[in-house]
Amino acid sequence: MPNIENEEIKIGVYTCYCGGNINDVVNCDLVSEQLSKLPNVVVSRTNMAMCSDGGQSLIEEDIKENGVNRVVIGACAPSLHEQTFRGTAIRAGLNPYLYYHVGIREQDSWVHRSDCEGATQKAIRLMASGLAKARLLDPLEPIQLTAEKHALVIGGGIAGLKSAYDIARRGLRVTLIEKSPFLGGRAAQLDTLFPTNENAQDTVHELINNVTSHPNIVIYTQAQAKDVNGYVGDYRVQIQQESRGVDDTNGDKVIDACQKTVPDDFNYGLTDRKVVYRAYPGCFPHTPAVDWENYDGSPISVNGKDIVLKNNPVSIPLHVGAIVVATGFDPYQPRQGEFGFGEIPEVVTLPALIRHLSLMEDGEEFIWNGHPVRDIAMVHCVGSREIDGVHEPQEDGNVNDYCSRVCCTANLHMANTLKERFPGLNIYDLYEDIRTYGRGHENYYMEALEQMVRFLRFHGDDRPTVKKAESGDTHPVLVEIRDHLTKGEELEIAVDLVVLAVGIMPRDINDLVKMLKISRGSDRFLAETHPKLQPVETAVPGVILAGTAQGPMSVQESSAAASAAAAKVSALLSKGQVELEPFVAQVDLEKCTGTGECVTVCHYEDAITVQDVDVNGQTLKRAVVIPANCTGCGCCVSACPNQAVEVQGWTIPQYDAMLDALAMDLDEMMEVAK
Amino acid sequence: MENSSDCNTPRILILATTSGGYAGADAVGQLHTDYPNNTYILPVLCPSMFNEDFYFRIFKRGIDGVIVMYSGTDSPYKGGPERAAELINKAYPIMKDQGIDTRRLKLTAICTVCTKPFLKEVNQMNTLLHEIGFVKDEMAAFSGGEPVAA
Amino acid sequence: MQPECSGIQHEKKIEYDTVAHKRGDTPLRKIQVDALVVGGGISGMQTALDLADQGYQVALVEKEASIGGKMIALSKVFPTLDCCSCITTPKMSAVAHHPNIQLLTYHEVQNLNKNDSVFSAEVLKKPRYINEVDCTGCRQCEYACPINLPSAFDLDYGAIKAVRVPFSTAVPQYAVLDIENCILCGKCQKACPVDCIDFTQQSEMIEIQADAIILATGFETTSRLAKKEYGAEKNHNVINAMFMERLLAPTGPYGRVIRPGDGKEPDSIAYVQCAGSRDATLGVEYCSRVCCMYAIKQAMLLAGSLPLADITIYYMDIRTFGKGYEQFFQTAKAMGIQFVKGKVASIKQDENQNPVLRVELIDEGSRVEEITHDLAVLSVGMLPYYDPQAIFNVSLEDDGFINIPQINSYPSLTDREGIFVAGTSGGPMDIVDSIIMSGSAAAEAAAYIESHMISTTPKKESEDVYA
Amino acid sequence: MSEKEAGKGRAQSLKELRAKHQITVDRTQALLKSQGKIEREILKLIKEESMTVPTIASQIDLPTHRILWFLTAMKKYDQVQEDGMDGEYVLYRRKEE
Repeated sequence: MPNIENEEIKIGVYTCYCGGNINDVVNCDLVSEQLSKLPNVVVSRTNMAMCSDGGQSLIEEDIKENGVNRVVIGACAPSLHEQTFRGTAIRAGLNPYLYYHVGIREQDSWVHRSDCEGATQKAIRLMASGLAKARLLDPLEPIQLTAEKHALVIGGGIAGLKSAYDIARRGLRVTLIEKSPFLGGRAAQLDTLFPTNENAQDTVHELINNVTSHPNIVIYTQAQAKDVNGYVGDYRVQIQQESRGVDDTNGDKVIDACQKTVPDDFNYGLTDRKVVYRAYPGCFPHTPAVDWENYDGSPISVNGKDIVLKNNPVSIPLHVGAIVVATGFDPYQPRQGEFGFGEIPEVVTLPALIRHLSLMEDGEEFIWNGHPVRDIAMVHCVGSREIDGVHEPQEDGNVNDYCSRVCCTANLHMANTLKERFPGLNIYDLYEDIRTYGRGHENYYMEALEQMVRFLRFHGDDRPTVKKAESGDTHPVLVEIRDHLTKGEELEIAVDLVVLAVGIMPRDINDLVKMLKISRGSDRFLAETHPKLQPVETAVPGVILAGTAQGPMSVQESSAAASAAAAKVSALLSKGQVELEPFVAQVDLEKCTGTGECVTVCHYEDAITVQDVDVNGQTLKRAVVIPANCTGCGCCVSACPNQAVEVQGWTIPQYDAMLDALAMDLDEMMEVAK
Repeated sequence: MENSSDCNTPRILILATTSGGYAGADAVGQLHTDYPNNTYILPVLCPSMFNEDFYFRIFKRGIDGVIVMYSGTDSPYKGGPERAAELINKAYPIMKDQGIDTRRLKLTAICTVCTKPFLKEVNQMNTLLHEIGFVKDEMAAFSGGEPVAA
Repeated sequence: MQPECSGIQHEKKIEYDTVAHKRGDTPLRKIQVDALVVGGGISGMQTALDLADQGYQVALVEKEASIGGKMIALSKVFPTLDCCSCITTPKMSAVAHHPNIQLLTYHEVQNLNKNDSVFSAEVLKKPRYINEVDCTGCRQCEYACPINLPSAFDLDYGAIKAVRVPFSTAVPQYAVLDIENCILCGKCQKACPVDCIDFTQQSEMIEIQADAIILATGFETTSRLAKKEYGAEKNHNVINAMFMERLLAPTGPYGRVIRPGDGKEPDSIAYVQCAGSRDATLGVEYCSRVCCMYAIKQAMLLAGSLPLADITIYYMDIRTFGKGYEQFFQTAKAMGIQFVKGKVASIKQDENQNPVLRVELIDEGSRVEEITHDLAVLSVGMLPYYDPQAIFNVSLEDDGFINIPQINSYPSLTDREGIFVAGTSGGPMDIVDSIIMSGSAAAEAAAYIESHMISTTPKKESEDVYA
Repeated sequence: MSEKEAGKGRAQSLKELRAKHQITVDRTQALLKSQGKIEREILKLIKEESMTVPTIASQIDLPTHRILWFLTAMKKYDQVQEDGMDGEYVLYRRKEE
């Protein structure tokens, strides 16, 4: 690039005929002639099509041979050809930001066809204002940031595993951290997956095998992020990892010897497990772990020797370019008494029933709370599609007003499984709308209809109620529903078991949300920037979402979202460099007095801060822009009392110069030119 | 270049966001719909960079009407639209102090295909300006009548 | 699509003369890329961008003259109600300008070979009869052309010329000439300021070599004529929801919402849900996923443009399952849009061309009633569009969409190695899901391409993994 | 080559092309002819007076949806403009040249 400091400003002005599109209305030759009289203009030309190869060559030649160092083009909309002409400038050795484009087709000749003279005058004025800006243009360079080719994935469920695998396969390094001692997440607790009916644990284990055997991936279980600093391409993360407590040589012995048990959360409390444990047979890692939260520090006697297990958490520093948040979901936990939950033993959630059936032997009779199960009621939309003001809010005052997406199909999948496994079973399905939307999902609904599952429809503001039957009744539970498939008839169904198809809840990850400075939507799931433009990106560059942390999803949808997240991470990091448009705020240290007004109005974390800066040998408080975090909105520009901040390429002096040109009378303008 | 229309027609400046109003104006062009040619559109990233004084300076130059076509809720900038609105609200009392009709400054959300709203805004402003005349006359009359505030 | 407004023939599948190339007179133009994306709708564009942004070389082949697919024809999009053009056009422009993407519009893949794990596609470049290097997209030819043809972009209810820029936001902005419906009068040639119209242009064959192929060939909607009981053949006031999109779009054929049968502004509009989905009589048993949401969205937009109109949605189940969708549905209910659980058995018409719906009102004990509206909108479903079996040798599922054998763990893999699927060619889905699936396809394809390259992966760190 | 010669050459090549594409050209020409007739009829009707689709249909033997189609086409290409509403129907008028 030629050094243009102190160089005389030589502007080349080009007015495009665009076939006749501009020239039929605007007198382009007159425009060109008038502009040639203005200061700094060394050439002013017209062409049938500036964007054509011939037109572009004219500009190139003028730059190379006539010393043109600023270019103003009047042509079609900048959105069409700005990139084209930036390319022209680069080819000719001129900084592309020293060219300015004026739209005189869409905004002039095409909208003032009835007044050629007026349109011509307007073109002159618009071009003159472009010229005024061009005089004040500075060469700019895209912002280049070095990117660490290494990503951190938070969460070891389907979404975390899948995105880690895909990022690694792309050739980048991955560190995956999982809060619990075992990988697999919620999917490992499922039995078979719709729509393929494949075994869930097989699918999870295949993915775990892929991840653990991939050379680019490092995994830390029992690990959490404790501190995050930096920005896209350059994040510094502190990981804290708890001790496993036991190892492969003594693990099984310690489990055998351990006496203390707690409700097993893997089985939703249906069974107990020891505080030194494996989540389930075949879990990964195979090494048992200590549940530090519930282990009270008392000695465990192994082979006559008392062992006290010790947790010595270690801190691991990481340097990564991007962070994938795949922290997953929790199933909705019904309130005490909601549909009888917690009060009537014959009320169970769908995820718990899935575990219960997994623990049963094949051919075993279906017994619940001591009674054989003959009649079941399954209730949809528990903890989903709640209406503010109708349904009782949760402790934090919220209702789940969203649809949880997976429960309809999961519930019907369960109904069909039950019918197949226990043929005499009678099932009532209580629903508001059946949402078997996905590929193959409708088949579960049709199968349930064929299997004679009995459907009853309630209205969202009038949900069924569940109560304990009188002792001595045929069934332990009664469900009351106003069924709108039979003219709103009030029905009372006597059943042995009530299954609640509970929804998907956002996890309590407040610390992480704060640490990463990301935000939640009104549904309390993590918020993407835009569902179509940036569907897995957060407002924080380099922090990407994967899976159900973002909202309800099926296994299939979590996998897809995780891969999409991997594609974004790869796009950010694979070049080892992040390139951004140079239109960001810039501080004039001479003018800045460190008031901090700019910081107050800025909505972006760490885009502009007040720091100690060396100015002419003195250490002073001055505003400092971190270009990586700045979007160039200019809020800080208007806030600065000293006019010390400008957005590069869009400065207030440039606007003032353009406005001066627009405001001038044309003959006055020509007078000035003389 | 002497032309009656040049000095006898009020001038409208349109500050239009590249992600909204500027593209909307291009869409009007695509439809070949005529509108008054006393309109000058300048692209902006986000009008949150213009403080209240900037608007006052525009009127002082003799530009008679300003339409700020921002992206509203479609804006890619967090907090930008809100701040732009806030600053324009601050400009109104200054305009009043100087005897400038506040209807000369208007903030409106225009998206990339808002062709009808674009035309409506331009035509409304144009009608208004023809009704209330030039800003220079307004300011002159005001400072002639009463002392000008500092 | 059937012509509905005139006896005009749509561009048929033309057998282009490719013999010259087969004889080897001219060497084939060859393009070598990492990935070939087939289809330039939202999924194809997103996949191409997601691959190109990762640094891969991509060729995107689109059979139409512009990219943008079905999405660019829509009005606003749920659940954000963003104007659709504002979301689509920047992506179209990004595809056209991306240094790693070669955009080939008006091209079609005709044959595919695989040698040493590299695909080689024979791609037909159809003649636009326009010299693309010179065309500035000024549309002077279009204004000069004397003939009005039904515009497929407006589902035949709008008009277009035999030579035209496909639509206002088309990318690339080149004119294209429909020689099948041209009288060769030469008026366009005279009008063209850059003399770029060339009636003698021939088709060409090119070869694209790629490691991976992504099929993003999209869907089509159920024909409004599919269900005879709805009487759409005789009644133009029974429309397809896709046409309602055009009525609501600022670029639509009428520039306002009037019914196409006679131009009346409708006071009472009915939506018939599942018109083409969950209907065994049409052989479509699946749910099309998008119809509930688009009907609700259109109802909300209609409430804005026709504030006095009554809008009723007849449905079986409301399936607003996506992020923010249920809340969107509740907002619509609060706005006064009527939701009636009912099956529409048939539609007749009265003497004023008004559709008369025969509805089984399920919430009222399945009472049957005849209800008259001004306009009936069929919430038509998504059907498989392109059959890739012959050329790409991937199999289809029973539903006619591309088979994805490991849908839970590899949701973008077809049953042929190296060929991936994005968007609605792999089953009905909305734009949000299509964009996610495109990212997924790009990630899978990237992993596959990498496995073909010499490994440059870093060594595993010597840290203790399960310390 | 002079402009006249170029024009001649172009006319000649068009003639040859028309012969080559005779079937489609003939079909399209017939269509253009019938289209032109309808368009002229509609334009004549709405030259002096703005009319709605049903009003035009009462004077031209063509279904209402076809009339709307022609109006839509002519509106798009600047021959017809809207001229307010008559009740629930849009009024159309021929655009001044």
